[in-house]
Amino acid sequence: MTYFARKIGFYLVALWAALTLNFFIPRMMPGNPVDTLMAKLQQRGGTVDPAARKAYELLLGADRSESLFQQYVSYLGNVLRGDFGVSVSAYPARVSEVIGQSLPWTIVLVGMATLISFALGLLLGTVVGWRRGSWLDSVVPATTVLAAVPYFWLALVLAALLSSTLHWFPLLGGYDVALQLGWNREFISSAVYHGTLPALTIVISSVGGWLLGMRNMMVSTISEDYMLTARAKGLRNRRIMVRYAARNAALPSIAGFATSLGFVVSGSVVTEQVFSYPGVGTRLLQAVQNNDYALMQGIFLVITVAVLGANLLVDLLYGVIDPRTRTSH
Amino acid sequence: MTNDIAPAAARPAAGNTPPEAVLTVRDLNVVYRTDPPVHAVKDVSLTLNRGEILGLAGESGCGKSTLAYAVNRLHEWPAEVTSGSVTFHDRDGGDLDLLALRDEELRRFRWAKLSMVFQGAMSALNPVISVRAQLEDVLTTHRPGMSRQERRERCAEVLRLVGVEPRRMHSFPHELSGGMRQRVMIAMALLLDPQVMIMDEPTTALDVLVQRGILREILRLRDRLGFAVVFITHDLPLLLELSDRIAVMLRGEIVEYDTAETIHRRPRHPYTRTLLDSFPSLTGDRGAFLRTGAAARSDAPGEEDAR
Amino acid sequence: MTTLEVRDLVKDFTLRSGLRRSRLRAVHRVGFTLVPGRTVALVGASGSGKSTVARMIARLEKPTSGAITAVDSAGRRVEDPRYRDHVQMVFQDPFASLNPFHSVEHHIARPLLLHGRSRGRDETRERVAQLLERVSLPAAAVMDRRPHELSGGQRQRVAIARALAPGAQVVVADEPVSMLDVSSRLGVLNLLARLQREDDLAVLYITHDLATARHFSDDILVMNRGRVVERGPADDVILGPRHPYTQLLAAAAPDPELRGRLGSAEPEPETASDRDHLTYDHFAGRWIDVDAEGTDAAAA
Amino acid sequence: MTSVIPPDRALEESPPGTGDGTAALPPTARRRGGRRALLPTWSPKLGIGLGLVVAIALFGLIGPLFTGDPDTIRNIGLTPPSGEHLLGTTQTGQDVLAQLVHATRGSLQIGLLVGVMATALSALFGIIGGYAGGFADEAFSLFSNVMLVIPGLPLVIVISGFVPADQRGSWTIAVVLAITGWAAAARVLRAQTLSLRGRDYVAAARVAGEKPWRVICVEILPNLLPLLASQFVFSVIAAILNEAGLSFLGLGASNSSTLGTMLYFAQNGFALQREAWWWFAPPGVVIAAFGCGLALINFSLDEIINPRLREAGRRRRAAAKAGRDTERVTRSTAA
Repeated sequence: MTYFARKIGFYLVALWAALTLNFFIPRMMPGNPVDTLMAKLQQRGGTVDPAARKAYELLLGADRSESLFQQYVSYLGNVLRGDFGVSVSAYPARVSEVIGQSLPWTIVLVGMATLISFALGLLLGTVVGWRRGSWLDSVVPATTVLAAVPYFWLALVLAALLSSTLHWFPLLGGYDVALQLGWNREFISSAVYHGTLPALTIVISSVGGWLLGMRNMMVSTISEDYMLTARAKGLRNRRIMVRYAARNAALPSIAGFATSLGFVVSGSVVTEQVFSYPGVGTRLLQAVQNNDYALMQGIFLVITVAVLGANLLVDLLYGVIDPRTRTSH
Repeated sequence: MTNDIAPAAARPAAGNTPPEAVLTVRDLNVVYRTDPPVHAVKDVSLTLNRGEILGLAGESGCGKSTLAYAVNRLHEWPAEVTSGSVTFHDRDGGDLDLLALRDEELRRFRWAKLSMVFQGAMSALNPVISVRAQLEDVLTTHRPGMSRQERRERCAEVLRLVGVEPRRMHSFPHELSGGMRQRVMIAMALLLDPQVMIMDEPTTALDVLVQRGILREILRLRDRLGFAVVFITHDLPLLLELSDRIAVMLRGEIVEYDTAETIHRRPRHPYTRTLLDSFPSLTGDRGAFLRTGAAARSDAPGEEDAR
Repeated sequence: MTTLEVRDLVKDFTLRSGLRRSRLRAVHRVGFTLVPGRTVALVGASGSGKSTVARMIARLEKPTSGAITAVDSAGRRVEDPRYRDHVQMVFQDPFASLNPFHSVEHHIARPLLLHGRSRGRDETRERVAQLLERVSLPAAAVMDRRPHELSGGQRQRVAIARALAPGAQVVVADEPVSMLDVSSRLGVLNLLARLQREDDLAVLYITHDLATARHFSDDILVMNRGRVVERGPADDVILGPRHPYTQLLAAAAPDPELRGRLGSAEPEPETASDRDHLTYDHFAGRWIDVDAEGTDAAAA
Repeated sequence: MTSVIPPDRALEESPPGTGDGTAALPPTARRRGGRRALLPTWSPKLGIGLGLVVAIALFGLIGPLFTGDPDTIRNIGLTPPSGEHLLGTTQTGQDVLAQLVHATRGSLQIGLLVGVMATALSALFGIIGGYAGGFADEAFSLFSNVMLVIPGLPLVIVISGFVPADQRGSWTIAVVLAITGWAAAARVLRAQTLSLRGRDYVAAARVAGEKPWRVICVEILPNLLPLLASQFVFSVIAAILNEAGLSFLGLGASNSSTLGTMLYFAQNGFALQREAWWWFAPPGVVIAAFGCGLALINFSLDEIINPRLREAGRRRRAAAKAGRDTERVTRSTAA
């Protein structure tokens, strides 16, 4: 089980690195964010009591009374308690509340879209790779166009086509604002309806990468000796394709999930913005535009933790499906 | 040579009963449709008798593997059988024209009548599914009527036959040693009680001692179960000791085809002699390969092609 | 006269499994000497540690303990910067030991230049051509080719020329013919033997094949699981093996003369033996326990 | 492959250096290798890819010489394409074509800049770590893996958010994009370097007495070239896409105009709602075409790196050729 221990250890290190990065970025940047922040806060009618100022100084590194190390320790303490401070753009809400409201939207949207595109990509890649040398090979270069299209531009085009012109889908938002938030059928179907277009954008843009990777691995796998054994054994084609070729060819795609997930998450941040989707991507942008540094940092951390978590899950899954990871030599 | 353990019928050279063919290859031609085309197998005719071990000797690229794969139609594009016939004579009577079988018939034929053992058992076994799953695969496909319990028992039985503990079936290939993997491969080949087994360099990658153990196993199983073996290797001395008859291949053609005894004592084709001379005898005299004196000048290249 | 002395060579590999570490002893107290004009064969199965010995002598691995001392013709110890002039290696797989990117000339010219054996473009080309002729390759036709354009045997000849380029006195040949086609093996072995005679080289021939070891070397050391289990003149070791492991190896070599023994009641060999840790030394004519006596006792 | 030379000559007496060996040489250039193997084989894919990339590069390079000032404001807002304005005008009457030409140049510049920097970083961490092994490798590898799992664009957004707009220059953006974009390539390069380091020819170079830097530069690096090229192409695509995303969000370099900033203005000028497709469509088409061209080039590079993919391509061409003589019973591929 050392594989699992190693993986968990790695993600702890990565988490620590992200936290540390988050701590040092505002301290290394030019300008005085605290003053900008305070000015913003006063505009919003917030009271600038010394305690609030102190908290921001701690977060952004303008506090000179404490040593860097002391600041670092208190910062870690705050983060571990889930305390990211007060949001300026959504004053007087706390950052954790703001994130709490928008995170589920993103997780469901990006999670579903990624799963769909991953499954679709592997499936299509399996078929295209299995029939290598047929006309399907000419489909492969076409998928690169999809991968090369910027997410947000595809979102714009889809919106122009399917919303503005054809009126199939709503242009903006995550649900019908006339509805009450809640777990009822009406609300959920509205959310699905609103989420289709952003999800479609993510799926279209990312499916090509999965397809191509899977197809190339299928082609490599097909010339392996165990494929010859499988054919000599008189197994049915479908069984050979699934249990022998695809089973092995999918492994690198799963191992490379981390790389691809980063791209998808990056893309979805911008996509959310195009559709004014009520997720963390849109929130992040609002935070940047309003100099809401606390919210910015909070969202960055939450996105990072979510990505790390997803990768950890995938890595653990990989450990289960590839027996070779279980015995280290 | 004499062999008092093998049943007489299984050893054509030993018994009085006329040998009965199990596989006949007639004028087989295989061409690689590359540019320029390569004629990999040229007008090859062979007869494999029931229960015999036929050695196929030759260097890399001589077409011996191509020939073996074409028999079972395992060759893939750009290899193509251009002419000739391969006929399988079933134990229960009835001949099968292997080159004319439709895809589904061919699939049913494979492994049930003719199974194979490949060189790199490391790569010939699927690395991510267990040995048991790979053994049972064969049974679920070819014997759909078998119950789970029966399948499990049959797998354990063949593993015991090749001297592998049945509990090893839960292992994955990378957890087994090279010799063990090759034994598993042979066990797998035995599952459906085939009449012919084609072995493509089954012991080449193994250490001498492990190789010896496996060869002994193959002979023992052949004597007991009576299948015929096509044994492919570049190691002629090994074939001389192991097989009943030997075909020597050079550039796609069979240049000599005779009993092991004759090839050992009276090789006719110069290439056969070259091959024989290439293997110094362990205990015999230093022959053409003397490293001192005049013969040592024989180091000039006059060699083979790149592999 | 000795040209390379190996004493008490030990190599441990550290295996890491998570945070646990374990040691694997690949080579255990191996010692021998190489003499100009003579070939010593190191015979064993894969994993016996024979290749590790070769790689340590070629300084590709650091010994855990023990000493490898090179001595030049005047009897002086060869110190570090010149060690590689003195000791060279031929690798097992000629398809892997030549860089596909570079020409044949590059492979031989580099060691010539590195070891100050030639200067300038023309002289180097001249020397490369000479070396290629020495390994019986047509220099003009081969020089500008790339490795993939040559056959296995030809590639191995280039590799041998490369090993000769620095003017080495000791050549370690690690399974030099096991990856070659059968019919080109003897040619390459005979070439090595001729070069050895001409240059009075000391050769360490690493192989798993008892027959070529017998015919191409003067002395044989048999290794099993990191230990030398038997040593002596080639014919003594092969024709009169004393250690059970050597006996097993000799019995396992295919021999057409013994046709029929395979299927018959040939007994299953037992691999474990109470003499596993002992070395039978044909020079001394007795069993030696290197753990108790050290390798000096064995090096007759 | 069949033998070219009768092997029965192996034992024949033949004095060294006679012309005998010449005949033993197989015909040249039967298989590709050496330097030629580093060049992609010509294929329609490669042709189209190179064509797209060259065309767009020329468009951005010499285009500005033929178009007017992209910032000229006219009182003909949002006119559709016409003879005078080939791609119409923006909300403020600026010529879209002129803007597109300048923006293409900006995007290419930043893509190239980031591509070079990211590839250099990945080579540094991947190749040197992979060759050195031991602690350096462990540390470099851990570092690149951590950089890999931290999502890039959110990090860039946060960094951009902290830098005041007037201090966000092209270089700042390029450096930030390079720092967040090298890790994946480093991982690939490290794996390949590890594999090359274990090759016998590297060991042989060490035995010959080559210095480590020379082993890396002369023995290992040339064999990594196709991979490096492919990683470079990838990072250029990624950089152009990410920069466009950043500019689209209004977080790009303040002093530059790129395809992303064009889209930013189009979005803020409600080009979508006003159905001014000529404004928001062309920048995306240029990005997509350029990325597609680079990806097609990468296909050819992939075939060098992984010869099995090349086989698949050859198989298809050959199959098409063989299809003509159908009277032969093709008994192959039972599968």
